[in-house]
Amino acid sequence: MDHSLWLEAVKNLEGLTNHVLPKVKSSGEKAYYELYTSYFQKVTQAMVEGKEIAAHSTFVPPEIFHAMDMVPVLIVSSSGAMTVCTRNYKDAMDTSRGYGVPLETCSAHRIQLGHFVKDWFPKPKLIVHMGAGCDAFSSSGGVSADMYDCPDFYLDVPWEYSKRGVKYLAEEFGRLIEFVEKETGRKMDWDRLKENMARTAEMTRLYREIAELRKAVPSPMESRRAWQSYWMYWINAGTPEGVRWFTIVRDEVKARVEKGIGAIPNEKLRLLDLFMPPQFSFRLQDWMAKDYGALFVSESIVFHWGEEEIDPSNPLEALAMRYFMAPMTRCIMGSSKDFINDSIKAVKEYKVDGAVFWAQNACRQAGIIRSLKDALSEQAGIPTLVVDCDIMDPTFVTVEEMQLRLKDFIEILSERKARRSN
Amino acid sequence: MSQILKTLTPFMEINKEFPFASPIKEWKQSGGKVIGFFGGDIPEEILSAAGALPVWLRGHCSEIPLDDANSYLHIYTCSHMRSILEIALKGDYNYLDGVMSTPYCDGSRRMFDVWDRYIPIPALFFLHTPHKNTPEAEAYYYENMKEFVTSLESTFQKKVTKEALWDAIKTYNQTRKLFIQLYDLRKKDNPPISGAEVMEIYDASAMMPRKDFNILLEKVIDEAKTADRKLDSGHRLMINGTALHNPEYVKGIEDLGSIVVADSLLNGAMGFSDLISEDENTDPLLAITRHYLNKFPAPRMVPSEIRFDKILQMAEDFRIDGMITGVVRYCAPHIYDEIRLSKRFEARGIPSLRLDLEYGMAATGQIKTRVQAFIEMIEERKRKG
Amino acid sequence: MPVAGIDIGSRTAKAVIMEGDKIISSHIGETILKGPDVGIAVLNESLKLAGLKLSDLESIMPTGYGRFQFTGGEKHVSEISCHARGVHWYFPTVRTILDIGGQDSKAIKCDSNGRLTNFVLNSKCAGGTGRFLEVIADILEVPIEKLGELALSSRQNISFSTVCVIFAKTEAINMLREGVPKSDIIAGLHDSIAKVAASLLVQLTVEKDFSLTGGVAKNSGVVAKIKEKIGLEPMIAPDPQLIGAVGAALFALDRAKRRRTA
Amino acid sequence: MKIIGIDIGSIATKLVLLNDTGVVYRESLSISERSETVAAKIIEKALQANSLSRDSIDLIVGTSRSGGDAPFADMKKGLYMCLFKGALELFPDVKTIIDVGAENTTIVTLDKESQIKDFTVNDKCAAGGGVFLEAIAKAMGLSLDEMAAEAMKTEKTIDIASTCTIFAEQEILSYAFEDPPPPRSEILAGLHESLASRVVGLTGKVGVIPPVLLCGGVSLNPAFVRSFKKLINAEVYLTEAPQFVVALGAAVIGRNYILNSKESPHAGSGN
Repeated sequence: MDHSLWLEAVKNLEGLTNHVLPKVKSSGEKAYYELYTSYFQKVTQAMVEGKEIAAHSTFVPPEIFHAMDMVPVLIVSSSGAMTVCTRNYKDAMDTSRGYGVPLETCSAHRIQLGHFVKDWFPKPKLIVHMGAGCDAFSSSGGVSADMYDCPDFYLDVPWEYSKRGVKYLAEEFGRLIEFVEKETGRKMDWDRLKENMARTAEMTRLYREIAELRKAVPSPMESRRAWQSYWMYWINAGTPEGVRWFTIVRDEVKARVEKGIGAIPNEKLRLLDLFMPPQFSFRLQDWMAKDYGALFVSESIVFHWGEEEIDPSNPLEALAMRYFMAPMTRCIMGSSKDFINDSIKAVKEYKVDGAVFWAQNACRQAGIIRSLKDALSEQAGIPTLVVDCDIMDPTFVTVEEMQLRLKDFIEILSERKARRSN
Repeated sequence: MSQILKTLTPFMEINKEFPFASPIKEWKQSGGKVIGFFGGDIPEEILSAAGALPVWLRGHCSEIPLDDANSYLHIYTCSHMRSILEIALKGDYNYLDGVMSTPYCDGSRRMFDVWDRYIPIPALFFLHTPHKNTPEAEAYYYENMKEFVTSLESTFQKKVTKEALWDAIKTYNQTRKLFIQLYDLRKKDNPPISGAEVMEIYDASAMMPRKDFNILLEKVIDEAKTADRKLDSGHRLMINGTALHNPEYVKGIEDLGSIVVADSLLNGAMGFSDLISEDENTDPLLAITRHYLNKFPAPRMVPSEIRFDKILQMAEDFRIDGMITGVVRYCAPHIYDEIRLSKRFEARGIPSLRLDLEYGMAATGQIKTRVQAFIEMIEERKRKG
Repeated sequence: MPVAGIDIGSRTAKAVIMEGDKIISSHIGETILKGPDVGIAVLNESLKLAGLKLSDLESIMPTGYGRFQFTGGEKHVSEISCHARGVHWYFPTVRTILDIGGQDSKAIKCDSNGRLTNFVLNSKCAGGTGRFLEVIADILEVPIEKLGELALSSRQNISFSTVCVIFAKTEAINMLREGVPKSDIIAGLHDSIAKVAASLLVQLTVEKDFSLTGGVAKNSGVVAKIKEKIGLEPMIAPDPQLIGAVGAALFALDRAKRRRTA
Repeated sequence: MKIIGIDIGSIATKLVLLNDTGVVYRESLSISERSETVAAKIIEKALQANSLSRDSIDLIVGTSRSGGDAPFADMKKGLYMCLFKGALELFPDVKTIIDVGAENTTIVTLDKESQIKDFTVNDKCAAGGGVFLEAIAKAMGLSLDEMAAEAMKTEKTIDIASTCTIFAEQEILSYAFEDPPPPRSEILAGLHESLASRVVGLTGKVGVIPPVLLCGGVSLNPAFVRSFKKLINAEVYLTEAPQFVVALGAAVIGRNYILNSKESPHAGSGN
């Protein structure tokens, strides 16, 4: 195993954190750097100490591994983060191409497989993946398990929310726990799982509270904070760190709302983010806010929860319910109706001027663009910009190319808004 | 190659009439309902028991411009789905009384949404399917099946009886048994039927009542058995990958000195290799549920080993010299499946080739070059023993 | 008696006439939309050069894109096998071949007899072919044969996203607009072609004696980059574009020999 | 009043000079250099041709499609705005504007009040502009004009299915090796039709509202226009200098700005 890349990435991340921390004033930003770095430090520590690591795809609940005293690590996002920290995009993607992964699949998964081909990824005790998100998510975990020749568990998820679906998914979580018990000889500590789920319920409550607070004009939250919250939720679900993060962000946002101040000084346009923006940089969003006062005030796929509550006393069902209520799974899984209705509702509740859909290279979720765009135009009266981009490859469409599209859109929205206010 | 089998003519005639072939026309004229489906693993037995004619939707057997479809389904959706949508947008699927799908793959799921929103269709049905064959999955799937039957019954105002279900099961099992017979003939040293011809049979099967189809298929088998037709086998290949329907694609491969003797296609061996239990003391719907859960799995099903073992077993039974996987661009399930499967073939000393395709393609120049070199490579390996 | 190998590619057609173990003459001609007759046209040219008539040939082996339409020849062989065979004739120790053609890039493995044992081709979408160079040479208004030289004078590393010729073209235009020197753009382009090639090679095992073929092998810039990426010095035949036709001629010799002994 | 509008396209840079009576001068330059250099050259050329000095120009309005900066301009505007204003200047009742440029096709639809209703541009992975024809012309050793002329010789077209330029090129090459190969004119007619069909397909994303203005450099190509008219199913306006519509729009925005600021010195929206 060659862990040098992982170690280098974590070192770079620590360096960045040390460099940034003294400069940032916002407590949210501070907490983000600390928690994000400590997540990877924990994995590094586990590697060094030989603690058992559970590699899992996004949406597989880390609460289970925490309750069984294992160190969870996300597969796709961690590979991606390590690549961002070392800027080895090309190397990771070329490696996976050399392995036979064609270009017609999403770069996040190509990078993930590149890390596994090169043995960069920490060797886990087991891999847990699930069919949430897309077919690449469903399949790439199996390829990774093949490469590392390690036991894997596929967690089956129903396509859409239903009572029957909740029951089935809860049973699947039960099977997952049996699998982990069998592979590791550990026993599930059910009390600990319940405690974890109580924290998850608390995190969810805070998450929803923040979503409510964000309806204020001017908007109290930076768009990068929204994405940070989303990642923090899935990295730290069920942990005290997770509760800490959401408390800090809630307090920050609430204070701003009470004082009537916005996250940016001169808010001019309120935008709705419809899909995952490129994950290698938030330069774009910062630039839009700074130069044009254009701010994403809500994100359909990460800030709209379903209505059902999570009951920690029945942890398996709680995990299933959380899965169905969580914003990303709610949008991407199931028919496009939730995605569309959430977005229409958001336009009204968050007083949105325009929407942006990030059409990720090779992402078949782009199949929803037409329906979403038409619905937002007909039922919410706002235009949608479709930006061609790539989730992880900064060279596919450059930041400058995206800026050009966004600039044109901002110009149209500004004219529209000026005309309406006249 | 020797004269084409005479009994194939009716199938080829039907295929020429795609997408509104005369058996469908006649069915409609006699007042029958027609339900189109896409995606995969559709329990046609239920649709048939509800009195409807199930039609497996596909695109044309040629690469056509997909400009209308592109404006509804982004180009990152595979051209298989966009080809079907193009036909629907042109109105050539207007004869359908309903459309059905499952959460089969990203493409089919988003296509169902587009169909729901933009294509005028009297009824839409969606059956939720699990990815596993655990007892819990079976229970979940069974309840979904029941729900699906109820929605069918209320839409068409017709009860789906046990008798009708058993009848449909027997009819569809008959097809499976016939295909098994046909494939047994392909195990011979000089198979009497080519892969391209088998593709014609599959294509036609999607557009006609199953009972009629069985009669015609039986005739093909009789002729294939008795006609003393021995195709010069060359090298024995298996085809795999995204559902493909163009016989010209298979013919292009075979014309280069090979014969396709087996497949692991969704619109091929995946559909007939396993029979539904005909034990009439049980619940027919449960029998159907179990069948679709446990049959030859598509790449979406886990654990993948079940599928890989089945394919490797076929490779052995049919004495395969090489495997060709056609992957339509952006078809994620097969992209990842091929990566794992080809490594397993390699381990057994069977070479494999991946072809990047667009739906509808015949074997074009570049494909031919790859296939010919692949066959030459097989030849070398054989020569050396 | 002399034999001929004809490699009818999508962009150019090449003919080679061989007798015994020697090349007597060869000719390269343009193919674009000229149709199946182009094979016979280049053959006639090379016959003229050799002072021979069609009837003097004992065997003609067609290969390449247009092989299916060529009549009057042997049962055709794929250009991939012909490449392996042709390279083996020049360099018998070579076991790994990288061919960068107009439309395809291929990595090929052969045995000690020059017989094909394995191969990988680029996916259609991947670019990294000769066409890639042509399109960019055109934008930069640099003659294609000057590309290599210019690239070697580059001072900074530029990275191209190699996915597609068309995208690379846009990228190149934008770079020009930003004032990036042409030499750097070309070097970046060569680098990306070498990367695609290297990613093909890693799918096979590279052995020390390896050869580079195809028109691109004449480009010193690409050769340098490939050397850098693979860490091996490629063996390059005197006219790398002719390799396929040479291989075809060797197959023609085999067929003729087999007939004589039969 | 003298206004210059400049459109820095992906390949060519276009300039329009506007005075009180209307367009007095147009210029186009195709050189691959820094945007500033190209702009400086084209402005210089325009000034010389009209015997004007830089000071006599009231305003230079620029738009750039490649995202480059436009330090030469007094005012910068986006592509959609310029296209929209330029088209309205030519045809006040236009409701759909389709600009087929070298790299991209841009479509803008207007509402009843003649304001921008919706807009779209082709997907990255589908060549939607003149470059598609150019690349193939190059590969075939023909000029664009020759290729169009040959396509016009026939009414029959052969389907070219590929949206990707490179795939289309291979598709065309493969026809040459068909036995017998189809007439070259039909292949070429099919090629033009394929671009037209893609452009018309793109209108499906915004919905065509007649009348339609077809502009951009590619609309000078008769074979393309023929196919476009056949497929669009709406009344089509053509204009004599279609590649200058965006530059014209830039100039019009400048003119309106000056007129507005004369009336009310505080108007600054550029409209």
